[in-house]
Amino acid sequence: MIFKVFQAGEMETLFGLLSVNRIVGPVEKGRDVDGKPLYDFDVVYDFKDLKLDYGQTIHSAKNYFLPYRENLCTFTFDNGDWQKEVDFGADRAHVFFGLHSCDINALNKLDKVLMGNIYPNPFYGAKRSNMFIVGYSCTPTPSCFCHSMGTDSVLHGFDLFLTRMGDEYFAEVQSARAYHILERMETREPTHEDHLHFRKTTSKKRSLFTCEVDTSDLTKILDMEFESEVWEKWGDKCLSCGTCANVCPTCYCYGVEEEVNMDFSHARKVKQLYSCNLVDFAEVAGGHNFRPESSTRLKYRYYHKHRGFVEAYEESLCVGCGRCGNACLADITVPEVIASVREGEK
Amino acid sequence: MKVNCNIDIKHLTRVEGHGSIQIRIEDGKVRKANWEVVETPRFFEAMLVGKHYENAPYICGRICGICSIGHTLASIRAIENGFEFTPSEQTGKLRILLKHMETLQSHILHLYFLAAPDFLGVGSVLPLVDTHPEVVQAALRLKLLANDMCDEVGGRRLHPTRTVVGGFTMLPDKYQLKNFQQRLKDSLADLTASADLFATFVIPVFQRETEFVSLKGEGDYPFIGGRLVSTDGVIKEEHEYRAMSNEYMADWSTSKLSRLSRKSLAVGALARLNNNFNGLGPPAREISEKLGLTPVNHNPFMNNVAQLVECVQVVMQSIEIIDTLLDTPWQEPKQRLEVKEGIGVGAVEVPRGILYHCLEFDKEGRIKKADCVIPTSQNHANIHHDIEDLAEWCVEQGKNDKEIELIAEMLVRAYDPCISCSVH
Amino acid sequence: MENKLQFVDLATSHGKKNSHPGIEHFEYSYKAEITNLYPLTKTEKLYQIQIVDPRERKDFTFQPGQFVMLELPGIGEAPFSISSSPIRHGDLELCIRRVGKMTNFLDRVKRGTKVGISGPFGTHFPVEEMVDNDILLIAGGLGIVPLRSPIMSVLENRSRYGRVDIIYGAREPLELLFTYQYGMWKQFDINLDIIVDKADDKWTGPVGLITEILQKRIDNGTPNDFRKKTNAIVCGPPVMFKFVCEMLIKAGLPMEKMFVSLERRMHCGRGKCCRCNIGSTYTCIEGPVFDYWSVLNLKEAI
Amino acid sequence: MKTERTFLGVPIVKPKVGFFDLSSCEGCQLQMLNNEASLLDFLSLVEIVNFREGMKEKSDDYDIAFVEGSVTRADEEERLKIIRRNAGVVVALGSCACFGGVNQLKNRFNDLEWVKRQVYGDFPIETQEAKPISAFVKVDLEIYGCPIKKEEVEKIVTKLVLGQEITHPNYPVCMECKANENVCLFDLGEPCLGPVTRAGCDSWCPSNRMGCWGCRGPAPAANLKQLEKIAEQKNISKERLLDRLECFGGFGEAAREMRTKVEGGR
Ligand SMILES: Cc1cc2nc3c(=O)[nH]c(=O)nc-3n(C[C@H](O)[C@H](O)[C@H](O)COP(=O)(O)OP(=O)(O)OC[C@H]3O[C@@H](n4cnc5c(N)ncnc54)[C@H](O)[C@@H]3O)c2cc1C
Ligand code: SF4
Ligand code: SF4
Ligand code: SF4
Repeated sequence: MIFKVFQAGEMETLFGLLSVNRIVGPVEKGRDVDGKPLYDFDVVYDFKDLKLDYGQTIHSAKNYFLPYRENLCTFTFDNGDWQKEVDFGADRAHVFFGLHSCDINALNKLDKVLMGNIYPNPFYGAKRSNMFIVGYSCTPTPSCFCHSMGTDSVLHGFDLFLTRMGDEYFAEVQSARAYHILERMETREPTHEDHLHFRKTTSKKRSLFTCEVDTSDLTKILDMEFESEVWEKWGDKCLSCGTCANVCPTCYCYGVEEEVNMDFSHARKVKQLYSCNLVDFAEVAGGHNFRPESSTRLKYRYYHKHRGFVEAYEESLCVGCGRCGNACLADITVPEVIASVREGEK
Repeated sequence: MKVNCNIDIKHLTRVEGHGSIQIRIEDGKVRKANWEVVETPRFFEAMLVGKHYENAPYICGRICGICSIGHTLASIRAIENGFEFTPSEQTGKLRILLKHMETLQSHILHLYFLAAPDFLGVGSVLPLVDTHPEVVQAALRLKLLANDMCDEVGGRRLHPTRTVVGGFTMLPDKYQLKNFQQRLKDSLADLTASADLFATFVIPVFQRETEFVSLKGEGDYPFIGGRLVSTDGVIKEEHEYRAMSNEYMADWSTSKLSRLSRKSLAVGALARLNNNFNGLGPPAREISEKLGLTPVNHNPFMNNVAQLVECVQVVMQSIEIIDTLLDTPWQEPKQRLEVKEGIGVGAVEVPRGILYHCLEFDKEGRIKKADCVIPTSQNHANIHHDIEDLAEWCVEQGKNDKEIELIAEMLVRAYDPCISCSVH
Repeated sequence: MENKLQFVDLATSHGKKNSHPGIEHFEYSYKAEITNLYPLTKTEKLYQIQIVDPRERKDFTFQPGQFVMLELPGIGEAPFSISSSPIRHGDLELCIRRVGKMTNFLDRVKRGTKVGISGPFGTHFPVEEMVDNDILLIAGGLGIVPLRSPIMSVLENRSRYGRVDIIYGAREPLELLFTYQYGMWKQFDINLDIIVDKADDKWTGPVGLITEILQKRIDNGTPNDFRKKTNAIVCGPPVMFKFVCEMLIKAGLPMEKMFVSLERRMHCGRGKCCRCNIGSTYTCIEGPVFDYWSVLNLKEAI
Repeated sequence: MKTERTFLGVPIVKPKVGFFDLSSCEGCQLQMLNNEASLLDFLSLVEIVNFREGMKEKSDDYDIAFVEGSVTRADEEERLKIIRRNAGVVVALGSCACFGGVNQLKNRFNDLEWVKRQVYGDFPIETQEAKPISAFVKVDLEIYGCPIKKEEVEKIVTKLVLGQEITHPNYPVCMECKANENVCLFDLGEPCLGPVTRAGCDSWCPSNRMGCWGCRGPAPAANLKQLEKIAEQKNISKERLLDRLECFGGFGEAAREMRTKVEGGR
């Protein structure tokens, strides 16, 4: 990998260079009751609006590559016959400015399912192939546990990754596109001191985590505790609202619905991201529901993320961003659920 | 030939709510001429008792599906007055803008969908879709613009979601406002065409001396808050609304009724215009004069024309308001306010006339007593007496029963009554 | 503008290096025509569906047990097992029960209607690997539908298989599917046993549970043959699975020789929507046909 | 009924529809006229034969009756029964018709005489407890919302005309709210019924930063117990939660239970 260093002040230049494209980045969406800022990803027009030192956004950036709602196809009817038209829903490239390593890792995980060998999904692919990603190093928030999930650093899947070191940025350059853009800015080659500084910075970051998840033997423990009563405890709290899946950067499951225009000339097939916590997620013909209780649905969410995905890809489908726990009104958080399952009901 | 007729219209169509007309004329003698309000009461004033004040705008908006914005704003104003809170200038502007758009959408709905079919000799707007497509399209365009703007400013065209005590939950998008301003400017062409269309309508030359009650504006037209005036010279402050509305009951109506200096009074677009003609901007004034409407006009059918004039007025004013909003940076959408024990009145000119909400609170801000005086209820007595006179007038004119039926219906529709609202 | 990122159009990049082969086919459906349809019972109809384009029709191949997604444009899309012989390629038969949004509308369409077909998806019954062996096909209710394809396949290659048994149970005689084919099956030296829960006036066959017939079959066979030579294919409602499979295990049938077809909700058939997951296994990709060992390892499978 | 068109070869009849109003603000009917952009398409889908608020002609020959409002007087009960007799399909339009809507707020006093006196003094006036139309006649389909959402109605009516089964979302408003990437009202210190209210409105209120008032009634798996706990934890009084739960009548028994609790605690 190629490394560069540039002055903090050059950041705006970088933004300027990229701003001929549409830039998506963290912005402030409001303040909570205690006056703390609330962040989310949105289109950024002005460098001043870009809040690079955001702790965590409420939602992930997935709406830009895995929209909550998406047209899968359009039918045009004519004389008893019909034509089907498919549009992958991408018409331009986006710059993602300021993604943390957890979110880039989330993309890498999604790539495995959605761009893997079996039926790669072009709707995702079309957007994914048009992302220019400027990663940005973070400071852990109290609910981050990415280090437990092995996603606190990211090795690929971005164009440029920036780490703040004092008055300067340490840049990991991973694509030719990024390299060419950096060429138009004032940068310098990193020195040995810079390398040491970089390592010190990252190890300091590691020491700041306050939240932990023990993942050792988790797949087996989940199997052993399948009948555990702790699930019911969490199930009692769960609102079956799907919030956790919606804010999650890796939840991708969906439902499909078709609708006909009022004049019967067209119809659409619409995909909507769904959540395994919703009551009818596993209902089948005849009304049989494979997971009628909220506890079984919640359990399934953990199963999918921390067992099934691990089995298939040797990594978990959770990047430890902490969003689902933050957003869950019932305060159901991954670290607490997993800890309680590990301990068993006492 | 002597006029004879027996008209019994149960649940008059193309008006909001349920009312009936009965006219019996025997040998040229009017035996009976009635306006009857049969709407079921819903008891909003009782519902509110014991509720926290933040419920009032939300619940009261549900009094009426057409002027829900007006009701919401009246409740908010009553609460803010009760707590002695003055909203920010920005909030004031946005509220007027929102109310203007409600006025526009409501007037257009009335003029085109409810009133125009009579003048064009059809039963509803539906046949006009084929015979007068351009008229229908213009009406839909204007209504859509007004409704879209209500969505942008108030969150929802019907039962608004952003309007709360203290201000707004959210501000409109400036970029959108700019677009809307352009659409407003473009809409003037449709309004001019509407004026030309209405100029071709034959408006009955019926008159009856009436006392017209409205707010008196000091700048904006029509308005939120201010002094209450009548064409008979009565002037009152907002909190003295009871002295202006004097509600009473009669056995022919489930709605309360009003009177002031005479046996009945009228509110609405015509009343506003009669009291505030000088407040009209030049384009609105011009159209008003062109259509033969100058104060004080006592022909209730002219209320249709007054509504059209107001459409022009609110569009012009909205364009101006947007200019000032675009020129100033956004302030906080909402201010905090102190809950106080007390009583507050909010008077707002809504499409059908002046609307009063009065709320009394305990020290926790729970509602102890509520009173809402609706424009249509203030008009009912006047409609009733108009029908009486109209029957006589029809006898004089030698109209046949078909004609009498139509003209009586048209008269009631001219008031654009909101009956379910009046029997809230 | 040199900083402008170049747009990569996936829809046209097909065939180029790095692009996934057939990625644009994700939403592709073959246009197919309902060439014929007729009711089998009050709630089920057989649909004969032919892919319109002759080339596509010829290229469409499937294995018994696989399913297709059938799309009624604007109405819905749902998975259905292919119920016809694999040698017929894109000339399919689907037997469909009227249960909901899409199937109710499908019930109203006429011959000649154009529908969309995608697939085939999923795993299949390994009939090839069962050559020289006995086959025991056990179906309950609608479960006969996915079994019809392996049955056809076996019929067409009758000499390559040993003893073939079909045990089929339904709630009542009127619900029996494919009645017109029983004679033919028998002619092909297949032992067909049918049992109903509740008889009507005309019914002369046995009444009771499928397991009773199965028990007889097990008792009549030589235990050794049963353990070594028999393959079982089971399909039916979840409760049936449990009883039947447990009985087969008791009789000594190895789990990896028992195959079941599971049903789950599906919205894509392509391992993307997650709706069909059992535990965390995709029924659409790793199933719907599983051997019983896998089923035991799936939490909440039956 | 004449056959006018087909869909996928299936003949589709243009149904005759009527709109009827009982005690209500008539806003839901107006929402139909508020469909400016798609009104003409809507008219091509159905034939409106009875719509008092919009047209003079009326006919009792209709296939689908959309009934707005709740029943609060004996004559409405009668009208409703006649409508039921005439119509093949009766649709409850809006929260008043589905649950009693805001009208049922007067029921909570359990004292109609007091209610009457409060508004009309001693003047005699007729009224009864506000009830949803399903309390009197069989209802084939409910369209929730105060007001109804036109996009949803259009979708539902299209399905109705096509003869398709109609299902409502089984998840709560939160699902849509998160998909709209809103800031959660609880984070802003406001109460919201989104976690327990049936979705379908596309989180209309929360998207405008107004907490949900539950106008669409409970979602099938509504976890009210947990909602109470959440409110408590966020310092939102039971009264405020109750104000919302009982506003539209959808939460019925649960709201009544909570009122007993709240009043007991006072
Ligand atoms: C691999 C597989 C093979 C199948 N083969 C057949 C077959 O050969 N013949 C047959 O009649 N049926 C078959 N089914 C079931 C069939 O897919 C459902 O009956 C159909 O999806 C119902 O669609 P609908 O729109 O009419 O029902 P809906 O109105 O959508 O729903 C009715 C009920 O079906 C459930 N449901 C909805 N979508 C699905 C779905 N995709 N899968 C399962 N349940 C669903 C709903 O939860 C509801 O309870 C098969 C299912 C699977 C998974
Ligand atoms: S875990 Fe929390 S966020 Fe997820 S569905 Fe349950 S209550 Fe909603
Ligand atoms: S955890 Fe649930 S919502 Fe998320 S991807 Fe898996 S199945 Fe879907
Ligand atoms: S958010 Fe709640 S109150 Fe608002 S429209 Fe939706 S369901 Fe009704």
